[in-house]
Amino acid sequence: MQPFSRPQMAARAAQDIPEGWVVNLGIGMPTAIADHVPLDREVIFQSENGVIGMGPAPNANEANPWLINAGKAMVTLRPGGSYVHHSDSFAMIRGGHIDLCVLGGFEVAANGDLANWATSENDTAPAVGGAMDLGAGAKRLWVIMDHTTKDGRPKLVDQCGYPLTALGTVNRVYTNLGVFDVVKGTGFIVVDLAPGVTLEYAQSQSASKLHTL
Amino acid sequence: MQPFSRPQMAARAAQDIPEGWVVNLGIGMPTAIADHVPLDREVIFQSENGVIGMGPAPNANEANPWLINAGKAMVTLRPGGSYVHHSDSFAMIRGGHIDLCVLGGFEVAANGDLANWATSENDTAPAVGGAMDLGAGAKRLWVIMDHTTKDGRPKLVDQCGYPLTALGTVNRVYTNLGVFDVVKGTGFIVVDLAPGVTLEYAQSQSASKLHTL
Amino acid sequence: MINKIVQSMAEAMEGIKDGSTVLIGGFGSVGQPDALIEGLIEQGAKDLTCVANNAGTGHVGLARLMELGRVRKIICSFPRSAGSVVFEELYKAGKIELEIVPQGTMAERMRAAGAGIPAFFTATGAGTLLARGKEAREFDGREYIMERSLPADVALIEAWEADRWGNLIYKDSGRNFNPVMAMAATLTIAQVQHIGELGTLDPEKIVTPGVYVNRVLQVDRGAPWV
Amino acid sequence: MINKIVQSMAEAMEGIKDGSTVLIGGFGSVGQPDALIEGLIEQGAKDLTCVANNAGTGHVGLARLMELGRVRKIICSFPRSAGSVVFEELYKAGKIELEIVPQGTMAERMRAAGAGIPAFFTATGAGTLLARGKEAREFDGREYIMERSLPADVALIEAWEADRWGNLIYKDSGRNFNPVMAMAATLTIAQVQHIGELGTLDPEKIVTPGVYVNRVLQVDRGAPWV
Repeated sequence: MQPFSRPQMAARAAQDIPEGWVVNLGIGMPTAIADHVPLDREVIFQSENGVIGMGPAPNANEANPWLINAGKAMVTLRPGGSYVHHSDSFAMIRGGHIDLCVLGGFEVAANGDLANWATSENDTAPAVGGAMDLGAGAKRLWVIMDHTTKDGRPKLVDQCGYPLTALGTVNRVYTNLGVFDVVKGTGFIVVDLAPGVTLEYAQSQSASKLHTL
Repeated sequence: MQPFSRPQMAARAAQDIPEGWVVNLGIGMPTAIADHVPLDREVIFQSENGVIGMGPAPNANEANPWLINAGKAMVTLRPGGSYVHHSDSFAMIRGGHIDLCVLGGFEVAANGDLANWATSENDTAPAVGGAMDLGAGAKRLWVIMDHTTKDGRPKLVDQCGYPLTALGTVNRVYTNLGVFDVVKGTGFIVVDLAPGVTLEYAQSQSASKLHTL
Repeated sequence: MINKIVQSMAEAMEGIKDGSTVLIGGFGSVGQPDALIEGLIEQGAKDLTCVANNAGTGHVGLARLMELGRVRKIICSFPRSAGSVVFEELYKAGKIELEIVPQGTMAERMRAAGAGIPAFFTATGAGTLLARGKEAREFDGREYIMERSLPADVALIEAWEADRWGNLIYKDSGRNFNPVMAMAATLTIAQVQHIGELGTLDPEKIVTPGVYVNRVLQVDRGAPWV
Repeated sequence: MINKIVQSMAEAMEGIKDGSTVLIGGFGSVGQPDALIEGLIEQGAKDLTCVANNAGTGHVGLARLMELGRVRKIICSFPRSAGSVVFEELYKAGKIELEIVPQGTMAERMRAAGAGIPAFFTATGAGTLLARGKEAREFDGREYIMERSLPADVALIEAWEADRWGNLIYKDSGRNFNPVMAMAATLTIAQVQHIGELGTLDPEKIVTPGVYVNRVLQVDRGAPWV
C-alpha cells in the first residue's frame, strides 16, 4: 500500500484544475498545489488580500516584500495579473466568481459540510480568516487533508463534530488514501484510490459510507 | 425691488461654499454655481458618473468627449482629480462624504422635505436620476430655485404637495427673493433678501412662515 | 492559453437567449457599448429586460431595440431624457414595462449581485413613492428600505483597452456603470478600441479584472467617437 | 488651498479620543501603518476598540498598544497568528474583549459603513457559530445572515504615494484593507513614503480619492521596510 505523500496529493489535485479557472488556495497544504500546475497551463490564482494572477515565489533578486499572498509569503505577479482592495477581493470570492477554492479540513461530512476553523465550541478565540467566505462563496470547494487525524480518527464523517465553516458546499476531497467526490443525496463517492489502497481499507479509515459508481 | 437674477442666485450660493468642500451640483441651475467659484478657492466638484475634482468646461482645443459631467456636458479634470465607477461614486454620495449637494426644486417644506422629481402621483414614468441618492446622502442639501412657480404659486410650503425626493434633509434654499435656512422645529429662517425685497413681500410669496432671527 | 478575445460580432453575441436580463453600460454616450447593442439587435434575442441608466434616445441603439419590440421591460433611473421618443410612445401604449430605480440604488443593486449580497438597506428613497412595496426598517433612528440585488444574464459594456485575459482599463469618465455591470452578469461581453499584449496593461490601472469578463471584441470606434 | 499633509506625528494624532473605534490597515506587514500605530501609542488614547485583520504579534505595534492596556476590544478575523502572545495572555486573563468576524464580512461591513448601508445580507457564516445572535433570512432558497455596518472614529492606514488633496496610490498588495478603512472612518490618517505635487498622481491609478482622507503624514520608511 502506497498512500499519497503530501506532494503527491497536491500534484493529484493540480492535475484536476483545467486552464482558465480562477482558483483560491487556502494556507498550508492547499498552497502547495500551485507548484504542480505548469505555468503554460494558465490558471489564475487569486489571493484574499487582493492579488489576482499570482505567480510562483520570487527568486532572491526579484523579492518584493510588498507582494505577498494570504499566507504572508512573498509571491510574484504574472503578466495579466492585477490588484484589488479587500472588499473587492471578497466581492469576487463571495459573489461566486472563483471557480475553485481548495481548503484544508478537520472534517468533511457526507452532506458537504466542512469543519476547518475551530476545534471546539468552547474555543472562544478561534481564527476564521477568510475560510467562511471562501467556503460559502466559491463555485467549487475542494478539501485537501489527511484521511484521518494523527491518532487515527476518520475525517470523512456522516456529520461534522467540530464547529462548521460552511454548510453543504464541499464538492471533492483529496486525502492520502484517494480522491472522493461529495454528492448531494449520496455522500462520498470514490474517484480514485492511492496505489495499493483497497476500498475496504479506505472504508475502514472513514466514518461515512464510501460509494462507488 | 430687484430680485436676484439666475446668475446672481448662483453667485450668491457660490459665495457660501468654503474652500475644501466636496460638492455635487445638480443638473440645470445648480451646475451654474461652479462658474462663480474662483479656481483659487479649491472646491472639489464631484459628479455622479464618477468624476472627482471637475474643472470648467474645456476650450475647443482641449475638448474630450470621454470626460463629461452628470448633465452630459464636457468638463475638465483639475490637477488632483480622479475617477471612480458608479457604485463607488454613489458610495461616496450615499455614505455621507459629500459636504454639500445643491439641487433644483419644485417645492421645499418647512420640515426640510424636498420635492423635485415628479409632478404628480399619477406621473408613472418620472425620471429620478440620482436626486434621491443625493437628497438622502449628502451632509448638507441646498436647493436653488425660483421662489414661486411661473403662475405665482409659492414653492416654500408647510408640506410638499408633490411626491417627495428626500425627507427632512434640506438645510438652505436660494431663491430669486433671498436665502432661507431650513431649521428643524422652526422652519424657514431668512438669511438674506434680494435688494429691495421686504420680508412682507417675501412672506406674501411663500406658503410657510418666514422667521427672522 | 486563456483567450477571451473573439473575432466576430456573431461570436460575441453567441448564446444570448430570449427572456434574458441584459445590462447595458455607459452614461450618456460615454462608455456606451454601441457596437454590441447593434450586435444584439442583429442577433435577434427578444423578450428582454434591459437595465441602463436611460431609456434610449432617437431611433438607434437601445431605442431601436425597443422599437423592434424586443424589450419587455426596462429598468432605469432616468427614462425621460431628451429624445426618448420611442420609450415614451411604447410606454403610453402599454407596450413596455418600466421600473424606476434611483441611480445609486441601481448601481449598488448590481454591485450587490456581483458581491454575493442578496439584499441591503439604504436611506435612498425611504418615505417616497419608490419605497412602495419595499420593506422599511429603522437602524439607529433613521428609516431605510431594503433593496434586492440585481443580477443579470448578460452585460454589454465598453472599456478602453483589454488583454486576452479580459482585463479592462477605462478612459476618463468611461468607467461609470461598466465595472459594476461586469460583476453582475453571468456573461459579460466588452467592446474595446484597444487590445494590448498580456502584461502590457498596468496592474495598478486595471479596474475590471478579467475574472469578470467572458468575451472581448475589438471595435474600430468606441463611444463616444473620438 | 487644500492641504492635508501634516508636518508632525503630534498633528497627525491630534484629537483622537479615549473610547474611539480605530481601524488599522494592512495585511501582514504589507500596508500596515507602523509609524501611525507608534504615534497612537505615544498619543495616549485608551479604552479603544481596534479593528484589524490580526490581533498583533510580538510586543510592538498593535500588540504593544494592547499590552499597555489601552485596547478594550479587538475586532478581527484571525486573532491567533504566530506570535500573538500579548493577545493570548490578555484574552485568557479576561482583560480584552474579542469579536471574530470572517475576513470578507469584516471588509464588507466597513465598505457598507462608508457607503451608507447600515446592514446587508451574506451567506458567509450562515449556519455556523458566528451566526449566533444574528438575524437569518432566506432569499431564493438559500440562507443568509444580516450583518451590520462597521463605522469607526479613526482609520490609520498606509499608502505608497499621496498629494496634498489626500489622494492615495497603493503599491502591489498594499491596498488590502486600507481603501475600505479610509471610507469607513470619520477621521482617516494615512502614512505614505512619497508625496507628489498635485496633478502628478495618475488619475486612473488613484484608488482612494482624497475625499476619504483627512491627514497625510510622510514617513521615511513604510511597512514592509524596503
